[in-house]
Amino acid sequence: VSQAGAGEAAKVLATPAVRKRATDLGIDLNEVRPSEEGRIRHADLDAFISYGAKSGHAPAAAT
Amino acid sequence: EPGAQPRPDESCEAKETNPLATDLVRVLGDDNQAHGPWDPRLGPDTLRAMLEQMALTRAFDERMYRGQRQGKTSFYMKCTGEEATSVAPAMALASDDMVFPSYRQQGILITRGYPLVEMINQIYSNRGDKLKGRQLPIMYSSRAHSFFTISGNLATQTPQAVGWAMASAIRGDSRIAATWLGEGSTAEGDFHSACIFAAVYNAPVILNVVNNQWAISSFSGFAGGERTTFAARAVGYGIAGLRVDGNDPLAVYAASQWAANRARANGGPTLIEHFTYRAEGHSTSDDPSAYRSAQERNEWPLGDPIMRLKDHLIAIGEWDEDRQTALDLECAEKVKAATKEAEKNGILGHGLHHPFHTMFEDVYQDLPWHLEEQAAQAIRERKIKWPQA
Amino acid sequence: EPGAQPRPDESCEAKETNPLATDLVRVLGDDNQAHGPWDPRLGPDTLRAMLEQMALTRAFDERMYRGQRQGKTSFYMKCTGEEATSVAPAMALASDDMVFPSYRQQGILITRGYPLVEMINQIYSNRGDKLKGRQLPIMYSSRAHSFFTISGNLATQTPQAVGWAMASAIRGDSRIAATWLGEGSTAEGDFHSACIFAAVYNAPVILNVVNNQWAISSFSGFAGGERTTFAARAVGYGIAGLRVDGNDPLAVYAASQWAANRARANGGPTLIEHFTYRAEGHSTSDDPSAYRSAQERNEWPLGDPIMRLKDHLIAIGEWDEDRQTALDLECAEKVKAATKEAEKNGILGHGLHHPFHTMFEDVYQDLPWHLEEQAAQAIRERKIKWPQA
Amino acid sequence: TRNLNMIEAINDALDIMMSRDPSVVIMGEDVGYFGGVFRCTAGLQEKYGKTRVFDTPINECGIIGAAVGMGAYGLRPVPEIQFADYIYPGLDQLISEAARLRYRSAGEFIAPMTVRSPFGGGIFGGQTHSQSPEALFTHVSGLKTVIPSTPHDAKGLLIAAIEDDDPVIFFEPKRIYNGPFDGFYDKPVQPWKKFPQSRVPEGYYSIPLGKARKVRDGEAMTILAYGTMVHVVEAVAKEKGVDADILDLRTLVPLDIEAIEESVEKTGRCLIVHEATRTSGFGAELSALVTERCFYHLEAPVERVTGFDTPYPHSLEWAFFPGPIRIGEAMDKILEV
Amino acid sequence: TRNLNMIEAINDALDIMMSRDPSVVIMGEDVGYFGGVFRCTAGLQEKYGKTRVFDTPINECGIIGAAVGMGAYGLRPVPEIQFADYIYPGLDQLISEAARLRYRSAGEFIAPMTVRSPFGGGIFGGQTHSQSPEALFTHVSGLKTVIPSTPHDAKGLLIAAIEDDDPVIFFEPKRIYNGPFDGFYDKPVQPWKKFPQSRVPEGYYSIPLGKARKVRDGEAMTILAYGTMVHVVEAVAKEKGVDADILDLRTLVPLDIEAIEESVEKTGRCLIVHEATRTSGFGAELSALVTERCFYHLEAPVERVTGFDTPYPHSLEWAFFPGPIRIGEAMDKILEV
Ligand SMILES: Cc1ncc(C[n+]2csc(CCOP(=O)(O)OP(=O)(O)O)c2C)c(N)n1
Ligand SMILES: Cc1ncc(C[n+]2csc(CCOP(=O)(O)OP(=O)(O)O)c2C)c(N)n1
Ligand SMILES: [Mg+2]
Ligand SMILES: [Mg+2]
Ligand SMILES: [Mg+2]
Repeated sequence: VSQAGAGEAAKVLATPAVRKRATDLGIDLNEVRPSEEGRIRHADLDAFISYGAKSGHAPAAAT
Repeated sequence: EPGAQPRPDESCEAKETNPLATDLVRVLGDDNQAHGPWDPRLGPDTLRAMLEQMALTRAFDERMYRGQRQGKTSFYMKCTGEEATSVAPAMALASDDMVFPSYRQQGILITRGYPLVEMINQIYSNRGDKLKGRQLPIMYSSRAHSFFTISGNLATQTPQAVGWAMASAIRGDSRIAATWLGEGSTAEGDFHSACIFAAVYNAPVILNVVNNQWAISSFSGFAGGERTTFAARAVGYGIAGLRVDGNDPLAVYAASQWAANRARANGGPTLIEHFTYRAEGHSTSDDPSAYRSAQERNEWPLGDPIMRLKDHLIAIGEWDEDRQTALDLECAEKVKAATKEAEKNGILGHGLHHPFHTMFEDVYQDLPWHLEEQAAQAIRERKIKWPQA
Repeated sequence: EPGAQPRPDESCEAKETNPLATDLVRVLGDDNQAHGPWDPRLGPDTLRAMLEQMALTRAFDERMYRGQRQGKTSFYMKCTGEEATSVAPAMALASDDMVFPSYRQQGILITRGYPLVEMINQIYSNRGDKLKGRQLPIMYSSRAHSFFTISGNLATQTPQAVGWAMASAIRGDSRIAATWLGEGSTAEGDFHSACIFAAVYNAPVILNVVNNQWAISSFSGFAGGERTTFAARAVGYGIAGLRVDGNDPLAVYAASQWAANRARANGGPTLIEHFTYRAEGHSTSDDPSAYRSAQERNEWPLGDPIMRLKDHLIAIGEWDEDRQTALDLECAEKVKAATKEAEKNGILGHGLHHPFHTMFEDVYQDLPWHLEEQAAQAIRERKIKWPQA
Repeated sequence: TRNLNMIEAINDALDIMMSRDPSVVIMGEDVGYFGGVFRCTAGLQEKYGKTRVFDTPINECGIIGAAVGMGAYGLRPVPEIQFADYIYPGLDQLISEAARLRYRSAGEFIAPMTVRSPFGGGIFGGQTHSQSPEALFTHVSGLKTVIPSTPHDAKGLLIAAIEDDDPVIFFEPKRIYNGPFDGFYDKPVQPWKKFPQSRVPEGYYSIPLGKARKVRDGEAMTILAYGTMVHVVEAVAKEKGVDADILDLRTLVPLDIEAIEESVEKTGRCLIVHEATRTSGFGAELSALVTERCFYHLEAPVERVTGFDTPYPHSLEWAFFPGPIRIGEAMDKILEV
Repeated sequence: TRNLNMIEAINDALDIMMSRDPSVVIMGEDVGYFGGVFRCTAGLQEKYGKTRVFDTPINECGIIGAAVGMGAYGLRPVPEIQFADYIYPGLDQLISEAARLRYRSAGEFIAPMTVRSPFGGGIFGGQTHSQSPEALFTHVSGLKTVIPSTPHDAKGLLIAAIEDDDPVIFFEPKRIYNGPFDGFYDKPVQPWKKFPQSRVPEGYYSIPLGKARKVRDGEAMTILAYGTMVHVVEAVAKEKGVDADILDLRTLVPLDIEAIEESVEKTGRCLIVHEATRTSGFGAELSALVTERCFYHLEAPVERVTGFDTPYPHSLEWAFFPGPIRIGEAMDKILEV
């Protein structure tokens, strides 16, 4: 079971493909900062991989 | 032999009618006079009214057929030669008796005084169309005229008519129901359902089989017509059955009146076979020359019902050729005027005559969320496609 | 009046049979002798064989009914009192004429020599069940015995029988088809379809209406039986119709033979109404005391068909009470032995009699991917639930 | 309130509507004198007479067709189809007529009928007394499809269905007529009166069509079910200790999409369970809707647990039935992610 | 090869099968002397005689029912239902009989029939000459459902359907009988002979049931369609410059799941398009399957573009039809993610 229940307001939104990639990379999506609309995209994951969660770096623009 | 058929009492046992189910009730003779016990003894005003409605029906058909050919609508169906089978029963019934027609009974609506303009609005699916452009042309509906919504599915109206009649009886109402279907359609299971239910519950209903001898390209033999009559079906169910010359307006009137009186007096259902002939193609989509000879029409077995009534009126001194010419002209004018009027509401377009939200109404009494969402989609599409519409 | 009904030539016009559709063809009189033109003049061996099959059918019903009550299966339906309506036609038909029965014609299978053990295997849905436990008990199928797979849906077999007969005619085959349905089921549209198709194509088919006067709790009036006979339906379609005393095995045989000869000689379809009585409940799920008096059975209108045939054989000096007692015992023993044999294959369980893959076979000729996946699921579930099974 | 089983609750609803509204009539095979093969109409003919509760010929086309005509007259017919498996001969009258009447007449004629029919398996009824054809009806616009899972709901929903002016198909899960069913068929049936959902208020009440019932509040996954399967999923979740959010849909069309969205957005996981065959079953529509509308919330694939794509086989019915093992495996799969 | 329109291709397939196999018979309303209201059986009665090509009573129950009996005899009937809208009276014979025959007789009796029927709208046919009821059939195990989109496929698939020993429903998209349709209804119909898919090999060939056709190879999204809609989605993708991977399903049951999975796993996006009403349409099943089987590949919600959940309204038919705007919006939505 994943860590989905990390607080009601803070539900992580993402496509299944993003979730899968995060799981494969061992990334907890709760740590990733979404760039817009609260939904995590591949670009957000890319940014997370490059700069880490706390960096506050704005991810590259979504395609 | 016109006039030779006995007329049993309206309250007789069903089986007393058995001989009539394989005979042919006729009133008008070659001498253009009315004969025998089935003569309904109508006054000249009534006869002239009947002639008028039949002539108007034919004029209407002619013009609408042309309208379709001119691209004003997608589809039309004529009843040429069969006018008596709807006009005469409509006159014999009470105006609030409920009728469940097939697609070839425009004569009923016309006889009941439904405005021609409304009929044309429906045919054109235009702004004025009371059915909001949803139905195929000629699939009228008018509750106010006790005219049930026409279905594209053959024979489905017949058990519905029986159900309506059962309801009327349950409620102690004096209104009866009548339904029409083609001889080809009697092959459908729904017609059997109608007969069984009518028989079991002794429903106050008239089952009119319009045997015009053709079902699109199929001769009536494909509905069983080579083995026995369609009226004989009544014998199998133990209900009253009459076979009548459908091109003899007086005979049709008399048979309808007999059946209506019987039903209203709780005598139960009657199946009437109207033996007639489809003089034209099945519809505007059909070319009958592919399956029957052009000559067949000329050998029109029973004569034109309008001509026969006209000749009768002339024979009894209540009509003449000049008045007929005037009537025909008047009918054509009426139809023309109505057409013009209807055209103000537009002809068949691509649906822009109606706001797109109407498309989602009446699916249910209220719009559930999914239809509201779909309506929003449709309306958005319309705005994109026709920004000014 | 037994013996009083005329027997028209098998090649007569359909309408010559009309009077017989509302009469009742009878052969056996109160004097236990055969009378009149419908006497099939069967030899004593044939008569005894008929008696045997009827007695065996009844013994089978008794035992299977008890088996259901003992929990050996879920469901059973008896044909008590109606044995003649299946045994006699089965003897009158050729053994490869195709029959399309309803659920109350076990007498046909028994007469055609289908092994009792196979019947019981099916009823028990056990390992030996040729239908692999898929069908409700008594819904037999045997292509080898020209016995069509029984459907739970009433009357559907009737247009199928007509289609089979049409196919046989198309191929110039001499085999004919016969179908059975209850009087209640004649109300279904499918029966109308059968009659229309049979009439239009002059199909070599026999339509047997078993009027046992009840359809579960509904008296035959709810199928139209109060207005006329069920055989009269034939009149409406212009096909031959006979109404026969269904508890008079000789009359049933004679009528079946007449219709079979007619069909085989290209004379077309015959509708036969077998007037009989459902002496027991509709099925093991039914308690008839809720809707009809116990007394009704004692007033069994036409007498027990087995007793009548027995009495006839005795009257002509070809049978006696001792032989009857011996026959009854023999039948009971046969059924008992078959039951024992069948029980070796198990009684109704929870489906473990069959590998779960069989559940997915025969949906299509081959298993598509989705059924293979589902079969794998089912098999896995079985392993989890019954690791040793 | 009284404790009623589902048959009694349905009978009660019919009785109440017959007495409140003289336009309600009941018709069907064996429903009159006998009171129905499942006894749902018992006593009603005696009480209301043969013109309002009557047996019909065995002709489902005629039953629905006559009901259409009666509806057009102004009655409110409640036809019974003896088994859902036998509704097909009446389908044309339902699909082409009852469902289309209001539309094609632009509201002039309506078909305010409620077609009652027992459906579903688990009673050794074989291929023709076990089917769950509800999905077919949900594809027909103009029809509403209602399926109760308790005596309480059966009464309230049936009253709402009868009062509704649109044609309603009311499928009664016959496996739970007498008591709920947890999917463990080898255990004896527990009668309804042992369960709180059999507590049925006296007299008139109605439950609005289109509103789901929250059976159980939970966080781990959403379970969408209806009819018999509501009880089965509830039992399996309990047995496995899964903190499921269970919705009893009650009405398939119109569907309570809000309740579904709210739940799936909360749990991020969704299991759909029905007894009907799988392909193009109503579970497909539910799955598609969840994917379309809650996509970014989904943490695991939306799973369907259903009957197999075969006829309902007599002696193998428990192999066909989507029981505890099949449901449990799907739960594991959903939670494994 | 010859250039044939779809009617001619169907006629050719029938002709070839009639001549190859004496057990093939054709039956239906107006199919005999007249050759069918759409002329698909033109000339066949003259060539093969009235015992092999014949008109029937107007009774769809009898048409299918008789075909079941003929199949049991050993014939291979090809009944025509004049419009798919009129198949409902024959549904019980299809669902309860044809589809179940092999199963309930454990293979002793089969129903090797192919029911041909024109379906779909866009010809101003109104509510009862426009329906697309294919989803109903896909819910019935035992039936196969086939829908061609080109003359070439129509011939090959019809031959395969006739040869198939299971009952096949063969729906012919009547809007494209004479020419393909790109969804822009105001443009004149282009006859088939202008298009390569009208090049039909002479003589016998068959296209296996259950295999989809790759219409176009692309990377941006998978589009699943069948019948008329194949042409429409192709045109819209082209117009919008969307690099779509388009599959023409050809057979709905059994479905070519491999082709679907392969494509969606490649593109990560999926658009499903059909003309039938939305709720419980076949798109629901496709969407459910894609979600179940390709879940982790999904980069965007699986979208359905369909007809609306209303009857097919006569004069508003182009408002109902899932045309270029609706499809284009869905493409945008899928790509926007
Ligand atoms: C259930 C159904 N099947 C087939 C059709 C197609 N169809 C429309 S009219 C027609 C012929 C009807 O012939 P008939 O009943 O004799 O009426 P007529 O046209 O002669 O007035 C057919 C086959 C249909 N509308 N409905
Ligand atoms: C289409 C259909 N409707 C309803 C039923 C339920 N049913 C099973 S048997 C039966 C009564 C049939 O009576 P009848 O035809 O007289 O045959 P009998 O049982 O008397 O032999 C009914 C209504 C069914 N099996 N199929
Ligand atoms: Mg006609
Ligand atoms: Mg009976
Ligand atoms: Mg085939």
